[in-house]
Order: sequence, then C-alpha cells, then structure tokens
Amino acid sequence: MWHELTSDQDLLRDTTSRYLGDRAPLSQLRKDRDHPAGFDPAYWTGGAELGWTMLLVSEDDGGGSVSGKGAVDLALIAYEFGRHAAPGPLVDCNVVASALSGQEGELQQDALGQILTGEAIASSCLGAAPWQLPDEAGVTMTKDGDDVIVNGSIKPVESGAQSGFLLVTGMSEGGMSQVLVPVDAAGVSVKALKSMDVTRRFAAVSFENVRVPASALLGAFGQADEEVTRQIQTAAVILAAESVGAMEAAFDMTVDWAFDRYTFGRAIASYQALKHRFADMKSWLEASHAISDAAAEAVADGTATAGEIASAAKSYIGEQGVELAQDCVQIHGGIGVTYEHDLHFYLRRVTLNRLLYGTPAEHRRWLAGMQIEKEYAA
Amino acid sequence: MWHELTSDQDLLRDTTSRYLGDRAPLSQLRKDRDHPAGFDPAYWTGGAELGWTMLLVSEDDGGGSVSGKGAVDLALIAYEFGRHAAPGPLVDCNVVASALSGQEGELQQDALGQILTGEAIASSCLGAAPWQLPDEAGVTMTKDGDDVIVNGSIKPVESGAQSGFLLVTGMSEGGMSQVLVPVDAAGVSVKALKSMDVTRRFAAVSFENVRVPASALLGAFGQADEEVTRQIQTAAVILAAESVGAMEAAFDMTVDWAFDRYTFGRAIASYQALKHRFADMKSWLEASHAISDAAAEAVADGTATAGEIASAAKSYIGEQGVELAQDCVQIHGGIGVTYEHDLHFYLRRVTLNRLLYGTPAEHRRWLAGMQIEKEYAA
Amino acid sequence: MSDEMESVDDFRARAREWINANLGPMQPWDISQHCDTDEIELEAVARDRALQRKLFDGGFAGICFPREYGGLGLTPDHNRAFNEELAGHEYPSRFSVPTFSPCASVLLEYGTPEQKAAHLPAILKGDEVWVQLLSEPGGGSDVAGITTRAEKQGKDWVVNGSKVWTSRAWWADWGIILTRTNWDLPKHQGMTVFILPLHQPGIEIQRIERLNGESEACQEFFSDVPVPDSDRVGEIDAGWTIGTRWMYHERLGHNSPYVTRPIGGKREQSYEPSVVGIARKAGRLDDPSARELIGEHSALGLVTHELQRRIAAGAASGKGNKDLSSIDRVFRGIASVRRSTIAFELAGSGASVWDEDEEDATDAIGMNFLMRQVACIGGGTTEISRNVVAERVLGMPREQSGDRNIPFRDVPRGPKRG
Amino acid sequence: MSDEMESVDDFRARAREWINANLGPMQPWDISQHCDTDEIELEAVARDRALQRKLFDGGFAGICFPREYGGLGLTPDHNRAFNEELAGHEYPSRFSVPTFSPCASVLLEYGTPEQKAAHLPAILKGDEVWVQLLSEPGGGSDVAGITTRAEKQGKDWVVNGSKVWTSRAWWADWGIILTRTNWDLPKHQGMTVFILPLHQPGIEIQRIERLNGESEACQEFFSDVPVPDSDRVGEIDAGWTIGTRWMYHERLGHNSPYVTRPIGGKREQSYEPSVVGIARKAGRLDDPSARELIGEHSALGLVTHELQRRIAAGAASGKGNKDLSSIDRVFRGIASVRRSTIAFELAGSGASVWDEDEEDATDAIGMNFLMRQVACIGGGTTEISRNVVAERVLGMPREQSGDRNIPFRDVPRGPKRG
Repeated sequence: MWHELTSDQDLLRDTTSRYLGDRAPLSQLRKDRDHPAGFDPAYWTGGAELGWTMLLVSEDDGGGSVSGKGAVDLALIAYEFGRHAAPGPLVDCNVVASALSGQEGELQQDALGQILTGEAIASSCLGAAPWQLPDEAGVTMTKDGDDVIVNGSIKPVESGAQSGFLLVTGMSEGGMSQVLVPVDAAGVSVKALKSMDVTRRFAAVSFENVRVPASALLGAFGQADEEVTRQIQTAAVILAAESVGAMEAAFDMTVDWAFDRYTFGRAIASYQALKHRFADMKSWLEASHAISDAAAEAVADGTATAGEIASAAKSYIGEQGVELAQDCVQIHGGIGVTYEHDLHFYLRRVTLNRLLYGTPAEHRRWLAGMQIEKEYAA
Repeated sequence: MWHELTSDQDLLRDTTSRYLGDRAPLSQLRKDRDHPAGFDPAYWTGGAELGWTMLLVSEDDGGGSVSGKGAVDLALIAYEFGRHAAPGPLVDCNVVASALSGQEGELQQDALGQILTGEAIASSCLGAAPWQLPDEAGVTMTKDGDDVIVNGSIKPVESGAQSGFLLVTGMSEGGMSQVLVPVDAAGVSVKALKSMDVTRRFAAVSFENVRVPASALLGAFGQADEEVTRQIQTAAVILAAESVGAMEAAFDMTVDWAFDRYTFGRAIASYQALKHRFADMKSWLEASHAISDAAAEAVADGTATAGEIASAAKSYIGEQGVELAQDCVQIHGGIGVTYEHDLHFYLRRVTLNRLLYGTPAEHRRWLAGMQIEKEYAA
Repeated sequence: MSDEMESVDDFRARAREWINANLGPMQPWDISQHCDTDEIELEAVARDRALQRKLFDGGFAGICFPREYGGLGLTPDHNRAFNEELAGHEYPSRFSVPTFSPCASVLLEYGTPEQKAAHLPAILKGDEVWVQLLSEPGGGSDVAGITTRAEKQGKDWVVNGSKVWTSRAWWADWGIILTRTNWDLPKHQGMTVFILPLHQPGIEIQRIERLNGESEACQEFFSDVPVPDSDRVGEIDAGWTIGTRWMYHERLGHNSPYVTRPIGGKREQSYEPSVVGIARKAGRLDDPSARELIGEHSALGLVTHELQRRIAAGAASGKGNKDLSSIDRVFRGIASVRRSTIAFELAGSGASVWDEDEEDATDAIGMNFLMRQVACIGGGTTEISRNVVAERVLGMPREQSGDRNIPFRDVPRGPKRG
Repeated sequence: MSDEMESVDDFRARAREWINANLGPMQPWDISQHCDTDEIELEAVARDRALQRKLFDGGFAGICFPREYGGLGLTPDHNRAFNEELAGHEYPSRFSVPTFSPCASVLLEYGTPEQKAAHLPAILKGDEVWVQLLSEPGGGSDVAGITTRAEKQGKDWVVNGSKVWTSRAWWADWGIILTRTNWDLPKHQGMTVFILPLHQPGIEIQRIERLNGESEACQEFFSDVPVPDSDRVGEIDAGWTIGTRWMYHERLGHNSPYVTRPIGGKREQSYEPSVVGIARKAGRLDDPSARELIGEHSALGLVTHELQRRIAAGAASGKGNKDLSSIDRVFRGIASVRRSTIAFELAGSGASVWDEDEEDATDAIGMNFLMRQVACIGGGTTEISRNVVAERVLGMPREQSGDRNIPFRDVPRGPKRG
C-alpha cells in the first residue's frame, strides 16, 4: 500500500482492519461456509457505518471520501478485505453506489440510501462489456414507448440472491444502456450458484421481457458506454487492491513457513532454489502493489490514462496473483491444499477476482484497443 | 535420439557427423558469414553423396532409405545438422524431393535428378498453408486454358537466391495447388534477404503473372491440400530434429561451463537455483527428443495421428528450444552474447527453426482444428 | 497340482476362462477410487474384499506369492498374463496399492515366518487391507527425518507420534510403520519397522479434508500404543535398510509383480474433461486465442506421453539410469500444471461459479485448477526431483545438508531448537 | 567571483542564457551512443570533447567539482538546475558515465593532490575520457574475485592480467583499475587501485563483437605494464574500501551530482519499436491473440514504470531499504525479456528475415530478441539480485561461500585447481 497515508486514511484502514479481525476471522468464515449470504446482515451494516459504501458517493447524496480521492480510500478498505479474505459485496455495492450518486430519480435515491446504510445490497449485472463485440452481449435492451424492455441472462452476479437492486447493463441501439431494476420486478429470476469461494456468494440472474419505465435508466438510452467504462475501472481498482491484500497474506505466511520448516537439517528458507522463487514472488508482489496504487490514484483523479492503468492492474494482478498464491501452495507442500490450512482462502480470493469484471485476456484485448486507438490518432 | 538404431542408421548418422565436423566446423561457418550461399557447392554435392537428399525418394526414382523409414533416417541427419549448426537447405531440398518422387513429368524428373546429386538446390515457396484462412494466402493460382498463372509473393524462402527450382504452393479454386517452376521462368523475381542466421540464406520470391503449363502441376489443380499437409509434416520432422540437436549442443556446453566456472569459490553447478534450472532444461530436452522421435516415426509410418504429433513437435520444440537456448545464454552471462562464443549459432538455429513452416501458435491452431474435428466426429 | 510349473500360455488360457466366467465388466470406481459419500465408499470396500476372496477361492490370488502363504508361486510373467486377461473386467482395486505393494511385498521380504503366516494369507483372502505409515507432519520430502518414536518397555515396545497423508486409513485394517528407536545415531541409522492393527485404543485417526472437499487422506496420532516385539520387522535400528526397499516397492506401485490389476486392452479411459468441450461450452471454439490454448494443451499431452515412453524404453533397454524417471516426474508436474491452467483459462467464469443442476457442471475444472499444484507435490515434490536430476543425472554437487554424521537428536529441526 | 556562493536561481538564469546562446538542440546520438561505423563514432567523440571544452570555457564544467581542480565548487542543487536547463540541448554525453561517475568521483575522493591536479582539470577541459577497469573474464557477478595482479618492482609496480566489458576503451584515454596485490590475505583484502593511460605498450585492447554485430565493449590484456607508485590510489591492499565506494558511484551513474546531462523536459524518446506498429506490419492487428500480446506488452510497461516509482518513493521517503532496488532489477529483467519475446512473436518471420532496403526493416526486433537476456545479465545478473532480495530484504540465510576467511590464493577457482 501507499508509502504515505494521511492520518485519516490510516484511521480508516485501521478501523476496517480491526473490525474484520473481530467480526470475520477465518474461524468464523469456516463456520459460515454454508451460510446462504456468507455473513450476517449486522456485519454488513456495521461495515457500512465504517464507510464501506459511501466513499464514491457525493456529499450531496450522503457520501463522502476521507482524502478527496474516493477510489484511493476505497482501495485501502479493499486491501484489508483481501488480507482478511473478508465476505461481503464490497465491489458491487460500491460500483452501484457510484453509479447512483448524482442520479435524481426516486428509485435511484431510495436504493442509494439503502446501500449507504447497508440495509440493502446491490449487484451489478454486467450483461455487456466494452471488450465484447456487440453481438456477444448477454443482455439486450429495447425501447417500447416510454418503457425499456430487458432480456437476457448473466452470471456470475455477486450476492445476486441477497440483492435488493440490480444495476443492469445491456446492449441497445446506439450503444450500451443501464437501468436500475428492483430484484422483485416481474420477469426477473435469480438462481443461487455454487462457487469455488468459501466467503462470497454468486448467482445467475435472468431477465425475461422485464419492463421498466424510462425513469429507471441511468443516463440516456444507448449512451452508457462511458459510464460503464468508469464503473469497470472502479471495480478493477477494488478487485486489484483486494487481490494485493490476499497476495500479501499468502506471501507472508509462506515466508514464515520457510523459516519454521526444516528439512535435511536446514530451514527451507536456506535453499537457494526456494530463495530465488521467494525473490521472484516478492517482485511480483511489489509490482502488484505499485500498479494497484497507481490505478486507484488514476481512477480517483480521472486521468486520461486511467483506463490503461486500471486494465494493466486488473490483468497483471489477475494473472500474477494466482501464480503467487499457487507458488505459496507449492512451497507449503501437501498441507497447502488442505481445508484446515488458511492458504486456500487467499488462493480462492485471487482466483475468483481474476475472473470478475473481465479476465486478464479480456483486459489485455481492451488495453490493446486503447493502444491502437492512441497510436492511430498520433 | 533413438535408444535403438540399426547399424546402418548408426553409420548414416556417424558419417554425416564426421563429414560436418570436417567440412563445416564453426570456425568455417564464421568465415562464411558473408558468403552468398553460406557454403561451397562441393560441400552440398558431397553431402548429397552421403544420402542427404535421397531418403524420402522412392527407389524407382533413384532414392531409398536406410531403414525403410525415410523420415526417421532423415531425422538422424537433421539432428546432426542441428548439433553442428550446419549450413545447407536440408529441409527444402528434402521437402521438394519427396514431392517430386513418383511424379512423371520431364521437368519434375530432371529437377529430382539434380536435387539427388546436389547439383541443384530446390526451394519450397509455401504461399498458402493449412493453418491459414484461404484469403490469407500469399500466392494465388488460376487456370488459363491449359496453363496455370501464378501471382503473389512469399518470404522467407530458404536458399531462394541459390535455388534452381521452386515448388510453389498457392491458393486456387477448390483448394491449394502446387506447381514446379524453374527459377528462371518469366515473371519470377528473387531477392536475397538479410537474416539473423549466420549459416543459412533466405530470399523473397515473387511471381508476377508467371505462366506455367499444366504439366508443371504436382497432382491435380486445386487438389494439393493433402500433399501440402504431408510436406509440412516432413518439414516439421526435419526442423524438430535439427532443433533438438542444436538444443543438445547448447545444453552440453552450458553444463560444461557450469562445472568449469567458479564464483565465490564454488562451481556455479553447485548453486541450487541453477541446478534446478538445469533440471528443468534437461526435462525440456528429453521431452523434445521424445516428441521429435515420435514425430519422425509417425510421419514415416503415415499413421493417422502423424499430423497431431508433428504439430506437437513443431510447436513444443519451437517454443521450448528457444527458451532453453536463452537460458543457456543467461547462465553463460555476458560472454554468451558475444559473437566469438559458439552459443549463438545454436540460438539462431532454434530461433529461425521456430518460424519456418509455421510458428508454434500456427501449429497450435492447426492442432486445435484437428482436435475439434476429431471430437465432433466422435 | 504337480511340481512342474504351469506354462504362461496354459495359465493365461485358464485365467481367461475363469475371468470370463466369474468377473463382471470394469466399473468406473475400479479406476478412480473416489466415492461421493462414505457410505458408498464402505460398500465399495466390502465389494473389493469379496472380489479378492473370489480370486482366492478361484485359485488366482497372489500369483507371485509363495504357495506356503496362500499364493501360487508363479512368475512375474504369469502375473502379467493374468493382468492382461483382466483388461476390461472388475477387480479388487483397493487391494492393489498399497496393500500388495509396498506393504505385503515388504512383509514377504523382511517379515518373520510367523508374521508372514499370519498376514499374507489373510491379505490374499481379502481379510486385511494394509496401509503404509511413513510420512510425518513436518516431514515432507525428507522421508528419513521421521520423529515418531518406538521405545522399549520390557521386551516389547510403545509407539508415540504421528503419521500423515495415509490414504484411506479410516477403513483399513493393518499398517506397517517406520519409527525412530535410537536418537544417538545419525539420521539414517536408528530406525525400526513394526506392524500394527490400525483400530485400537491409543490410535486416533483423523481424516484430512482437502480444499476441494475430498477427504481420502488421514492423519494418525499414536499415544502410548503397545507393540509386541513379535510385530517388529527386521533388526532393531536397521529400519532404513528396509525403508529403501520399501520405497522401491512404493515406486513400483501398480507395476509391481505382486499387484493384480488390468493392463493393456483398450486404453484407459481418461477422466480429464475435454478442453474442446470446455471451450465449446464457454462459446470460445472459434476464438483464435482459445484455439492456441487447445492446441497447446493437446501438444503437451502428446509430449508427456512420448517422454514417458522414452524414459520407460531407456529403463527397459538397460541403458537408462533409474534416476531418469525424475526427469519424467518434473516434466509431468509442469505439464499438468499448465494443462489445468489452460482448462481453467478456457472455461472462463464457468470454472469458478457453476450451476450444480446443469448437466455438465464445470466445477471440476475450477477445483482441478485450485488443486493443480498437487501434480508437483504428490509422490515427492518436483523440487526433490530437480535435485535428483541435477545431482544424479547431471552429476552436479550435492546440496549441503545439516543432518549428516551427527546424532539425530542434534539435527536442527526448527527455529526453536536451532 | 566573490566568495559568497551564487544562488541556485541566479545560477539557473545565467546557465539558461548561456545554454541557449551556445548549445544546439539535442541529437539522437546524445541519447543512444550507438554509431553505425567507427568513423562516425570517432567524429562523435571529437565533437563531445569540443563540447566539454566549450562548457569549460563558458564556466559551466564540473559544477560540483572543487574550484582548485577547475570546477565551480557549487552544490548538487546547482548541478540539477543546470541539467534541467540543459533539457533538449546537445551535451557531451560521452563524458557523463563512466568518466565523471565513477572515475572522476573516485579520483576526487581518494586521489592524491597531485593526481587530482593532473587529471581533474584535464577531464573538465575535455582532454581525458576515462574508463573503469573492473570486471574480469571469469569474474562475472563476483566482483571482488579479481585476479589481475600488480606486483611491486622496486618502489613501482607491474600489472599483468585482463579486464573485460570495458565500454569504448578503444578510444578512451585513461583507466582506473582494481588489482590484486596480496594473495595471502582473504579475498576482500589484498586489493589495490591504480590509474594508468590506456594506450601504451603492454596493453592490448580488443573489441568484443556481440552477436548482434555491435562492438562497443572491449577486453584489455595487460602484459608487464609498468605503473609508478605515484599512480596508486589509496593505501596498498586497501583497494576494496575504495571499491565499495567506486561501485556506489557506478550505481549512481547518471544520477550522480558530478554528472552533466539533461534531465526533465520532454520525456526521453523511446527507441523501442511500437508493438502496434509491429503487429500492423505483420498483418495481425485484428487477430485477438495478437491483441492479447499487445495488451500484455503495454501492461508490463506500465507495471515496470509504476514499480520503479514505488521503489524510488520508498528510497526517497527513507522508509525503503537500499536493497529494495534489487526487487526492481529482478522485475525489470523479467519484464524486459517478456516484452522482447512478445515483440518477436508479433513480428512473425519478419523478425528473423528482412529486406534491408525496406523503410522500416524489422531486423531490430529479431536482434533484440536474440539479445533479450542482456536485460537479465547487464549491470549484475538477476540471479545475484535474487540473492540480495532473499537474503537482505527477506532475511533468509546467506549462501555458503567457498572464499571466506581463507587466503585468496587458496580459493577454489576452477576444476583444475579444485
């Protein structure tokens, strides 16, 4: 994480760290393995009180950041989520909250209020993504008079089965559109899925001729491309910071193991082949910190290269985070793949984070597109 | 190489090995750096006398193998070519010779005779390849009455500027076609190119409305797909075996170096981080031997899986051969990138072999196509 | 039965007839010993015990075991002939490894006549399933670094300590165990081998859950477990002599002449999901980069197969060095990791999140990926194999060790002691 | 000139004026010192000598060097101000490294007054270009393992041995050399530093051709080269004290306050070929797998840049450990290798075979690929950096070495001696 934090940022991070240590220790997460949501509602509302869902929301709408750079503050929390393999829809609630901030509709304001208090969970249904061709979209939206009709299905949707509001992105004439849909709207069906994670829950959501009024639109019909891009950058920042936290936890416990574990009368930390692998891992870890921090900063500032840096973070950490965690497993040996050991919580975290909001390959394709556009323009 | 060779095979390999050691030591190759062909004609005709160009040619046409498995015998020679980083168009002359074997036209028989004695060199101009989409072909062929008109350009063509005969593959109606074109035909132009290799020479060849009679066709117009596939398999076998030889030479000299080179009072062979890298390299080398041998055997026998195995060899060795050679450079340190050191001859060999007759990525795509076809058929 | 040995061909013919008359077709659980629930697994064990008894009663159990212990006293060629005839048929797979090899094999070579008489016939009749109690927590690749102790009490012994990674100990009957009996000698001296029944007071068996939910491996805790001296195998403090031979039989595994299992016939069915199928389900079959991954997966599979053949041929020809198998082990580990990763990459989000009601749920791909390093850990890590390749195949200097030529009690075993 | 030091701002203003009046725009050869032919290189050297003389005559040479040796006696802030004003202008790039740092810097710290008077003004006037004679054949990462010897003859010395990887020694004037003077002491003791003119009988300078055809590096062979004791730097046998400081100045390199070179202004031009351009030329711009490679290349570039910033920020804040730069070194090496490989992969056959008459010939891509490991070798190998990260950043045990606390003559140096 950052070399220099303000004291307010330090407090924010420290408070979350202690809260997670108290309320979501790994022993608790093991117990909640079959819990439908993965956590108690009080855990989430308590976190919301600490500011987990407000950092990207304008002050007018009841939000506010700690440092003036909401994405940077949020990355601090996400990092702690990663270090604790913490449950809870941090990514989706923040993505939806930031999308709703500044939206004046009644539904939007109501949803935002509930997300801010933690009373409701919201999910993003990314049924179309900027790295896809238009015909690859999973959700389509059409106009019917003043209404918008939504069709299609999308998975995985984080906390879909626990969610009150769905921010749905679909392909429509002219570009992408986004609507906010209460989960109980007619034609919406949600099915809980199984996942490789222990702490987080996912669902499949489908829309069958779901009709919503134009007032449910966020922005103009067919004009959401820029806003979607911004949301994915936000998600990339949170996921990257989470994965860096998880990588660091896995790395630290593996370094400790290497000092404690003796074989042939020597600590395994003394074997050069392992020392060199630790050096490589350390370089990946520091590089991940660096690009994660840079992405948070660039997205907070909305710089021209924010998209490139966010995709670089998402793709680099997506790939290298998993390789680091797997190398930690390898160095642990057989014990590293037991359920009793803590390592797998971090392995699962980075593995799933790799896939959410675009895989490394997808972000690389997107990044190439940006690069090509820039060079052609030059 | 094979665990079990017949005594005839052993003799063939040994004779070539000694011939190359005498006639093409690295000191000579250094001198011939700016030689237009990279070798004297007598070197090549001498090699032809040893059987370098006859192994895939039927006895009726003046050829003959040593063991009954021409591709296996040829792989033994190719392996020695790799170990010596030897000059000469072994791949192309054999590909063309095997294509001409059994062809009855006058031109074909004349060309084959000259290739067998080494008097003429022949090159394959692969202007269309099975891993390409038809519209990606570099050469097209059309019918005009009884003639075939060839258009397009293709590079790199091995020994193109030294060649007497060009076996040209192009896209035509119905599929690929192949014609044999004397290099002095009207409309053919050959331009010598620079390459990263020191020992081999390449050219660009272009065809501008080159008109050849139907008798120049090998097989029927538009029906050459299978034959082209077979030729690429043959080329893959030779290139793979060559690269295995080059890998082994690079690996052996690096193992020697690791024993001889002391740092901090210890042979570098005693450092575990390097020992483990040598172990990995050894596993790549043995795996390359294994798949190279299997490809030669399968292509010689024309088994149903010959295509898969040949592409596996070409793609695996193409990629891992280069990685092995580069790791050898790394372990040598600065001296490994000097011109005076021998290592770069092998690095260049495997690097260029990686690209000829399809890159690893191209062979993987082709292999995937075979796999998909097989599973859909099942 | 005459004293002259039946020819392999005659034996093969007789075996074929009996097998066809008595054994049903091979079942999936004969290859993969994975069972969805413990109940199903116990049923499978009972079925295997009965099958082993059927072989015994039919006169085909223990083909290479001596007649005096209930076997047939025939040659490895006879065993191979039987195994070839067995192809495609059901068989008692839970007896093959580790019961016959290494356990019964070690017993046959080093057991007392009384021990052999007591246990070998019981094994051949399907009454006893054995496990090997070798690995220890904190032991890993350093097999000879065991600290489970056996102490003399009168003329008998008491065992304390723990063993781990014992497959399926929770329903097995007997174990062969390597213990430390003398702490004043250097590491490789001072060990002794015993046999003991697994289910007795003083032995607690815990199952180890893996991160993918499977729990076939167990850990055993020994608290003052009494072992009579008559259950000692081999000389006191000479256990490592047995240990090296034990590990030889372990490496032989299914290829041991003491093991009954089908070989040849139609190629063993692969339970790996097809990457073509994975890519199709993910809608990526026409994506060129997905095709490159499919091709790479396929190429690595072929290379793995050919390398294995090459190493085996080298060993068979006598030209190869036995340490060459470590090359294969390194390669297989790396290739398997890459192949799991490719499958995961091709599956997209389906590998991590799935609908369990769907026909071809994709959970296995994700779990295989999470477990991918097992290919580089199980049966000796790739790190140890790399040492073997560098030191024994390439002849590079050995690693310094901190446990040679000093009393085992002084060997550094952790920062608290160091 | 008054005794009161000129303010940085005043100095900056005066420098700006002078620079604008006297120096032309920056030329490509100011950044890349590569010249296509030796003739062109010698012209560039002459031009740099004249430019350095122009700085000296203009009163802007050696800003941080003491006045008594021809410098200005100002502070690093003044030097930085000058360098910032120099942005975009031509400058004597062949003097910056290694002449000013480490050579002149070491001379300034350890030279005798006579040595400093003889050489520092000559350097500042553009009369002497220096090289460092440090690495040896067979030395590599083990810098202190040198075997080039200086032996006393009367009160003077005779040098024998060889140094290597000396950039551009073939046209340089003087060298600073680390030699071994006592073989009975342990490795890090028993070394002594001297200075000597490069072009004299007894010194043979050979250029080293790299596989890409470039030959800027040289090897020097010393045969009974006489060195007067007055050209000794520092105490006899205490050369490693100087050596560690010498390497500090070498690491500082272009960031040394003794070095004049433009900083800031428009970002330094990259000579790396664009991978988008490469893919376009190869006709692969729309191929999804090519796009993944382009994106990976771009991401690695961004990550490299951000990691460098992070490590620098850590160092600047004082929280970082100086060994952290080894993390950056490992990462840059690996990332650079991968990026060269991606460029090569995207170029297809164009990287290996090219038409030299074409506008944008692709030979550089292939040569970069063949030379890719230089990124993991030059300036200390990644292997050495990995040791530093493991041992000094993570605190893991040090490698055993075979050369500590024994007389240097007994250190194993090869199988023939071992």
